Amino acid sequence: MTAQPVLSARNIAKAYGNIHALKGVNFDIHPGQVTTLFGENGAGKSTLMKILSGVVKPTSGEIVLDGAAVTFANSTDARNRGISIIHQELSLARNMNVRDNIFMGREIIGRSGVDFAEEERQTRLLMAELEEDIDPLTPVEELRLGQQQIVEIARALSVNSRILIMDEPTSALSATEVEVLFKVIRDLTARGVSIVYISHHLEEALQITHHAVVLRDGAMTAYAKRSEIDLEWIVRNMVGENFDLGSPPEGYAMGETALSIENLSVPDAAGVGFSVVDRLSLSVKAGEIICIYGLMGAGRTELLECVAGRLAPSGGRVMLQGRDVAGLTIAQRIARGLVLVPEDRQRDGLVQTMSVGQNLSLASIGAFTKGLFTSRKAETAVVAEAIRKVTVKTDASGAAPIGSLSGGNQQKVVIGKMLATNPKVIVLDEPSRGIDIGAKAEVFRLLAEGAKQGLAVIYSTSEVGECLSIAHRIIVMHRGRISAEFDHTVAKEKIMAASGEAVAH
Amino acid sequence: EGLITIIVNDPANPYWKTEGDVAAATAESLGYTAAVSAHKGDTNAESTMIDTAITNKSVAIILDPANADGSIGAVQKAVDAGIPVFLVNAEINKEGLAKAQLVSNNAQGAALGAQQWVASVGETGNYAELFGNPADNNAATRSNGYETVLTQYPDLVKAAKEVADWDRTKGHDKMQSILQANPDIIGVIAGNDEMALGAIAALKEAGKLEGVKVGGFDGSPDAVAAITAGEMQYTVLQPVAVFSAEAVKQADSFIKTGATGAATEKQLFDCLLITKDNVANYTGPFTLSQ
Amino acid sequence: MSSTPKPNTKQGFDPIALLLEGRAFFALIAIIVVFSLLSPNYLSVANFLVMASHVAIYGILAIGMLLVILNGGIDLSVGSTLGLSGCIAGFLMHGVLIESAGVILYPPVWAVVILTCTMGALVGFVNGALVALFKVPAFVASLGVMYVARGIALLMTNGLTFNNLSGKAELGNQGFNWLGFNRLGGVPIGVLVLATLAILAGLTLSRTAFGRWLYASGGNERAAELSGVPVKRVQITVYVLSGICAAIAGLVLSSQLTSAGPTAGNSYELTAIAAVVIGGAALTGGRGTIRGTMLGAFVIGFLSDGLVIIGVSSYWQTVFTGAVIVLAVLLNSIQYKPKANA
Amino acid sequence: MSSTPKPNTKQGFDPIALLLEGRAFFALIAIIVVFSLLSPNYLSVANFLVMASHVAIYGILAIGMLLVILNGGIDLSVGSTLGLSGCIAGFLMHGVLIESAGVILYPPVWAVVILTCTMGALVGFVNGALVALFKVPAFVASLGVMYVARGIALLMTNGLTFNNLSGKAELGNQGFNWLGFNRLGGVPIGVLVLATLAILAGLTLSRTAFGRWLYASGGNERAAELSGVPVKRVQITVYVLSGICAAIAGLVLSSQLTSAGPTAGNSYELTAIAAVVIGGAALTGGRGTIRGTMLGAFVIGFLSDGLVIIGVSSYWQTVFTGAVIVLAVLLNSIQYKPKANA
Ligand SMILES: Nc1ncnc2c1ncn2[C@@H]1O[C@H](COP(=O)(O)OP(=O)(O)OP(=O)(O)O)[C@@H](O)[C@H]1O
Ligand SMILES: Nc1ncnc2c1ncn2[C@@H]1O[C@H](COP(=O)(O)OP(=O)(O)OP(=O)(O)O)[C@@H](O)[C@H]1O
Ligand SMILES: O[C@@H]1[C@H](O)[C@H](O)CO[C@H]1O
Ligand SMILES: [Mg+2]
Ligand SMILES: [Mg+2]
Repeated sequence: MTAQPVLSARNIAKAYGNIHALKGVNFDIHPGQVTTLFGENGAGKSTLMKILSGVVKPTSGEIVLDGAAVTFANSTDARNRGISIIHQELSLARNMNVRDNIFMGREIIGRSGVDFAEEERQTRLLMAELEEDIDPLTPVEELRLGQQQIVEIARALSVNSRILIMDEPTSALSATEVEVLFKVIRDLTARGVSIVYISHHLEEALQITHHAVVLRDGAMTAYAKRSEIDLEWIVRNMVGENFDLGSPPEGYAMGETALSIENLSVPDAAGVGFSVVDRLSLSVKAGEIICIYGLMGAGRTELLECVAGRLAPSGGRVMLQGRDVAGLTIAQRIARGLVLVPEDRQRDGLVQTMSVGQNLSLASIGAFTKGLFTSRKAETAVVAEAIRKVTVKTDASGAAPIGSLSGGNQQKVVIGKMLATNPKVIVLDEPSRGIDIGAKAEVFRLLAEGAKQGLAVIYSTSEVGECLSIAHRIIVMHRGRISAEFDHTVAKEKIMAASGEAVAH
Repeated sequence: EGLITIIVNDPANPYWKTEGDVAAATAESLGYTAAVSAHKGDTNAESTMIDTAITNKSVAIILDPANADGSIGAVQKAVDAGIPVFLVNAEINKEGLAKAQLVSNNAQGAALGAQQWVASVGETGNYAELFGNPADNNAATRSNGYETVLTQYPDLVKAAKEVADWDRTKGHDKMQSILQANPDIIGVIAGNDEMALGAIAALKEAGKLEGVKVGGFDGSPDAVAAITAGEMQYTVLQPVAVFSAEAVKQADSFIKTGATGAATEKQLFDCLLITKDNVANYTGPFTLSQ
Repeated sequence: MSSTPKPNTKQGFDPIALLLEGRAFFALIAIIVVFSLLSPNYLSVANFLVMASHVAIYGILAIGMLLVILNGGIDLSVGSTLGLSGCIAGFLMHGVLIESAGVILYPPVWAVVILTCTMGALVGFVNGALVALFKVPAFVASLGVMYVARGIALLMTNGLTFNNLSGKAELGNQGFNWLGFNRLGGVPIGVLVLATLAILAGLTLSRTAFGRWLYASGGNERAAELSGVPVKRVQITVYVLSGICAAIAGLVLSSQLTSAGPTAGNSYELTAIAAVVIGGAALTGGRGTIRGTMLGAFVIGFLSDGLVIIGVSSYWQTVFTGAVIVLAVLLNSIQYKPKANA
Repeated sequence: MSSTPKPNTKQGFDPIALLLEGRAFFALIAIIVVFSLLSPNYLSVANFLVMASHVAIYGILAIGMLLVILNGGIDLSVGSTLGLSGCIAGFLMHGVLIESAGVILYPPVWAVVILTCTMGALVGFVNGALVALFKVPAFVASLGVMYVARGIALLMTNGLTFNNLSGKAELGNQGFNWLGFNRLGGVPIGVLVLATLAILAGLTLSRTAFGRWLYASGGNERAAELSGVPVKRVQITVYVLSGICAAIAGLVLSSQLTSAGPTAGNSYELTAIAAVVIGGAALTGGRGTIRGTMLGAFVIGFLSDGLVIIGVSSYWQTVFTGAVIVLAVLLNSIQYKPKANA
């Protein structure tokens, strides 16, 4: 137990421009054991792991391997020294097959070029070890998300490293798949491999880990051995004891039903055959705030995108103020007061080539178009109003490039853009993703204010702490269905239990 | 004395290259400055170059028109600007605009060539024709000239006629396809030397040059070399060096006296035949001393 | 804590950024100065107007191309469409034989213009439909259309050129040459057409909802769609507009030349793309202005005319064009580097 | 539970997928059948060999182009590089004057070939460096290089054509014509060169680590980089290889013609791209095979030669080429649609 750490971070700091992702972190990887890193989105977990695996260079600080300071030229360098990583975002070439992805960049060279037979044999062994029935020659694009994650894991295992970093390896895995992975992890540690594990599935992580480290806002806030801690300890250290994300707004009467979802089903995009959203029903009143909690893969994104008109349902209907919205385009739904703030703001929320102001006004151009032309004056007013309302930290003209804003402020721009259309129902997919705790509180304050004005709000989240903030009702989604419904007085543990694989049927 | 602007088609063909070189040399020997540019068959580029000539206050323009119809507007523009235009090598389909149109006597040359062709090839069998760029009147004139002579021999059958745009690569590729469709041809008559040389390359490659005789048109140095080597039967020399020089001289005369000194606008310059027998008289590019 | 306002200096005016922004402008000034020194005939209003009328053709194509490129696409078919539209105009000016009635119809010039533009729009629509509805990559779709349009022009004219587009008073179809030949207040009509289109396009881009949609869907199609932008409609429209621009360029060119040939405009798409790129637009979409594109077109036009005027061989022109393109985008990539990382 | 094996039929053979995969093949068969019916001269070994020797030029360019396209790039400069390399070869064959020594050096043919290919590699390197190191979009970088290379070819030849590339026994530089003229076992050397390059490229793509890297970095550059693939080196290499292919095509073409002109290869880049695209490669990178590209090249070549043989006008050839490109990619987009949504 007191053995020297195999790999340590010493005072590691990392800044991306103005964003300080890591602020002087010390972190040890214990030989032959599992060290789990806990922390909210944006806490800096992935950044730290990328530094330890040579993908990213730290702004300052030192990496110590086997007691000696090292610098990694790149990820291959780190890999050659026995460190490999499973990245949080899938990094597979979809155009290639499983075998080629596993051996990408370190092909086995035989007498006549790449030794495909050997690669295939090893791939089969890996798949057998992971108890997954995937043919090595299947193109990755034909695999579902969970299987793709298995391929990532297999790739990391195939390196036979001494140190294996797993950044959210189970986010799309089923319970059985997670079980198998844990068995593999135990085998590895028995063989002396050191593991770093990151997961938002806290209880699950507690099953496997020997050490717990909590990161918050780029700094290490707590460390303990498994035997000394419990779930509550983690949550407390992750979220902070007394940070208030608000409470459900009250003191006003809720209105009519603004949006009702009736028996809605959404097919799986890959066409694998199941419904990602499965005959789900839900309704929200004007002035009401609903939180949808669920783990990754629960189908929240599909549900919300279907409501907004991006995905077509395979059954059921969506009623906006009593009228079926079937067949309406996204634009028409926006015009009728139904708007979506998407999950991935870089990919779906912002136009990076435009200014803050142009992004804010994009969805409400009609409001400042007089006749054929837009009115500069009217637009400036719309933009200034939006900047004020969502308190974006930028100058009032909105002329700054959107990329110059911090993540939280960018998120506020996306929300402000949709609020500027004067919606009746706003649907937000993980609005707190990747923004810091202060910005989170502001986003929730905004939503609460909107509700007081009669706005119906639905937001999804993967963090329990955020359920118990402004939401009047908490819906837990699991496998495309509602697995539980609570009011805002429920305990965190109950929400988590309802979302987990263990109670699902 | 002033600037004479010379606009040729595309100096990548030695024929046009000589045209520009001779005109420029003549202009300079008469005391003018000369600027040569190339429109490469694009009437818009040609029009741009006419505008530039006007901007440069040229005293005369020597032009090888890009297109019998399409170049009329450009010539008109120069004329409107008060600059006399002298056309060389190709005609435009309008008279009274240019001060002179000096071209080879394509009909005479074609007849000359076709007669020599029959003499080389014989009077019986299938043959193929390579046709120049259809936008150039010379292409049709030569083709008609060939036709007039060759139809007098009822046993000569034109098995194929392909457009190869005066171009060697196209001549080569088209010839190869023609050979496939008509393996039995005994001769090729081409609208110019470049196409003929392309055809010869194709025939050589197919090992058929022995049995298939090729005739060209222009009298380019490459063709003359091919005649010397026994690969080409003959070529019809266009007196491009002569009429290019003559065009500049007429321009000079017009600038100084107000008259070109020639009786008519259209002036035809007779072509000469080059065969193995007189190839020694070929003393310079497109020049046959007699 | 991380919400502390950061010292954001990016708002201030950075002289280097300004220099890069204006590089097409400086290039143009440099070109004008150099050629004025080299030739006494370069620096004159008359020559500038003539050069501008040459720029008009590329410039009109470049306006349409800019719209397409802003949308993240590319339109290789504009040169062919230019040629085809000239031929259509020529065909119509020469009278349409109505078999059944046994009469030849001579549409008036305004009808010829409208029909030709409609044809241009149609070609553009084919591009747009292939790209937006059938998800064919823009490069390939417009490459195919480029060949087809050129082939049709050749087939309908049999390779020959339509001449005499001036029409006849007794047929009521005069006035075609006016476009290319006449001047208003001393300015060639072609230049006026270019200016009008540039102003219209500039207004559309900066002052209309459509313009905003165009920038948005070029910058991030998914985000634009979720913000209610009709991205498919915008995409089809830009190709239609590009086709119309090509048709207008074809009309101006054939009236400048008073003839229309099927091979006109060959490879002009490359010049148009070069103008757009030199003007600072990004081929990835979302970035670019009409002002920049016009500067780019003038840089190319004034450079190549200047080279002809001072008597530089056409070969050097080719080298210079390439060098200018590479240089411009090199500066471009320097310019966008910090933003891309941000 | 979700690990229950899904009824995944994709592994099994789907006739429609097969049809689409093989569409270039079926197009080729259709072309051969149609023309054989229309002309008695089409279907013969001799004709196939001649057509194949025409295909060789485009095909060699297309091999290089495929590598670039697999990497997600594009190389517009190959046509110019072809022209330039012909001129370099012609220049070398005619002897290099060594001023200081006062002698004319006649490099032997193998040296000419190597020097020409080196020049092609150099042009490719410029493209690759602009794209990989300076982040210039491939379209623009290679567009600029296309002009510059063409201009250089024109300048070095002064527009003229090098003739008589056969060399002389007494100068020790014979054999150049062999490339284009001779046959081995009845097969034109050009075709053998094509076949050799195709096999080499095919083996490289399918059997070497470099091939894997190329597909990987074309499919997901970030993932490839994270996996230790030297993505920049791969990117530069593909452009260098494309330049070498263009140089080889230039050598074959000029020895077929026994002459080398500076305007050779004009717009061949488009034909090469068309071949690659018809062969099923995606312009977005990562997808495509040598087999497909070769089929694409043969489709284009056999179609256009067939049209010549049955005597159809060259104008129809233009239309058909365009139509085939559009049709092929339409089928392509049908093929990839379900996957793109996944
Ligand atoms: N390439 C980058 N450029 C700029 N900022 C970055 C970059 N990568 C990460 N960040 C920022 O650094 C901070 C830490 O991010 P990181 O991905 O390490 O968080 P995390 O703890 O892994 O979160 P999650 O649980 O969501 O994966 C965030 O504010 C993020 O926005
Ligand atoms: N029942 C299921 N069986 C197998 N895979 C499933 C199932 N349900 C969901 N998935 C996988 O999860 C994906 C759905 O994830 P999605 O992103 O929609 O969920 P989410 O709740 O929005 O999660 P997050 O937003 O946190 O990623 C599907 O594409 C599929 O691959
Ligand atoms: O008369 C000339 C020559 O024949 C030349 O070879 C091609 O163009 C024609 O106009
Ligand atoms: Mg992370
Ligand atoms: Mg989601």
